[in-house]
Amino acid sequence: MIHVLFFASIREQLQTGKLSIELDADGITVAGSASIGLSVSTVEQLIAYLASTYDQSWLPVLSADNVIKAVNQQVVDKNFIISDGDEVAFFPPVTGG
Amino acid sequence: MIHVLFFASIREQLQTGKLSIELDADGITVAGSASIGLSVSTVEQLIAYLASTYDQSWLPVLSADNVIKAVNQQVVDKNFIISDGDEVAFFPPVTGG
Amino acid sequence: MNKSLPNSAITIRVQAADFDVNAEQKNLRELTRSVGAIVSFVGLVRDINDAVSVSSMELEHYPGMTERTIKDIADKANQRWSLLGITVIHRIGALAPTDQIVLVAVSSLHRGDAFQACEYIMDFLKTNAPFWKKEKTSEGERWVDARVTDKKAEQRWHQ
Amino acid sequence: MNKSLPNSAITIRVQAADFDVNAEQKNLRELTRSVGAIVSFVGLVRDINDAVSVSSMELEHYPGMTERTIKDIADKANQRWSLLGITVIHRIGALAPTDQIVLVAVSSLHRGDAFQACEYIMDFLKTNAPFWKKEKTSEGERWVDARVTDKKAEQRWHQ
Repeated sequence: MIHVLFFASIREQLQTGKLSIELDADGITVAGSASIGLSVSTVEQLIAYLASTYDQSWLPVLSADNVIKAVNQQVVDKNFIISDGDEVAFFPPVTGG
Repeated sequence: MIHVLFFASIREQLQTGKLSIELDADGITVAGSASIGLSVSTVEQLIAYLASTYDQSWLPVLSADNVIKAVNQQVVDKNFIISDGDEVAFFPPVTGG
Repeated sequence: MNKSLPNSAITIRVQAADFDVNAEQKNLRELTRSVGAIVSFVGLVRDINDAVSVSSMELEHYPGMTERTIKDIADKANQRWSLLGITVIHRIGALAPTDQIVLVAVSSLHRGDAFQACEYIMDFLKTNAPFWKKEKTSEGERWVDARVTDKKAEQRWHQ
Repeated sequence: MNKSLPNSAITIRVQAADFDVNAEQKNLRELTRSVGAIVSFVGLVRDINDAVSVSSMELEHYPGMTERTIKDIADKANQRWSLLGITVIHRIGALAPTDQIVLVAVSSLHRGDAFQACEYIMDFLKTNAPFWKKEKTSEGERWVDARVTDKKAEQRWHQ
């Protein structure tokens, strides 16, 4: 299982705050659905998978240069390899403080 | 009249916190005493006058390099010219804050 | 450099409730009687941002990652300077102009360390801790944009 | 740069009584709803100074010149940075370890100005305002020596 989180303007654009993806031996499946057999290993591949599964409009939103990717609460780049059980988050530049 | 103030370790060394000196046309007199006719115009000359009038041990105390001189609450050097009515202060390096 | 500040001397809280600067400074003063300096930064909601009037804002965050990021920043500050205590409190939820948003308070023996560390922590919190502000303004709602000046403030510390 | 901070936004007090950081910050927040940042420095009496245990201290000052010197420092800070308010409170008389000695609180739109100005004011107060500390220690009474590091901290700002 991979937990995917979206925050702030990204959450609003996708109209989704979180979702889970089931990983099986062959690749990944959307939770509760059958496996679609697409191989996902990097953050970039996860974005492509999410767009193909949910909505192609997600691709430009999640691929934008300024979108920050975090795996297990550490910032990573798009080539970071995701493992089963990981928490993957997408968010815009931070504006706290 | 010139008002002279001493603070902190200088006040303790001289065992005096303040004194007043009467200026007259010829020079200065200690308040309540007769004029001694010594010409005083700079801070350095005031120090010499104070030592000759009160105690020669005041000369090295007030002439020490690290003693700060202030006239009318502004830091000055030993060549600053004193005028009637001035407040002249001597104190060690400051240690507040 | 003191690299041994115990975890108990680092306090990090993310909360909806307001904070009390006196109480937080008192905690830092009670950690050790050797504290000579406390530097505090308080960030406030301004009534005007980018020339638009702000009536209120909503602060969203990434639970868990915010605390973890701030702890990491505090640890790095503690390695870089000689510190006695660090307290960081960041509010979330609905806030109005003049409300307190964030407190960074740092104690040390001598003031230079506390000044540097406090500014360092704020600069990295601003650019790294996952909080987002959404303002309600006279022109509608908007997400606040990240500032180039904040990124530059952070980058000073890498030099 | 904002060179027009009104005198009413600069508060300077020399007093025996303790001060309340919350109350002073509240005053700065009420000056204008545009305040985005408040940086505060609090100096405290330490229990050990130069390796000797301190039981209490007496703070002497030059009445009038202290206030005048601090006002001059605050005016210079106000010319150098864009500030909204400055509060400086310095205590005199008998103080014990962990007691608050001095508060410098500076408010501004953006934090960089407040951080710089707060440290600037402290650095010049330390080397120019006529206060003197006399400590009661385990080895008797002694006047505190001025620190070379304080003079160096001031000199940074002349560069």
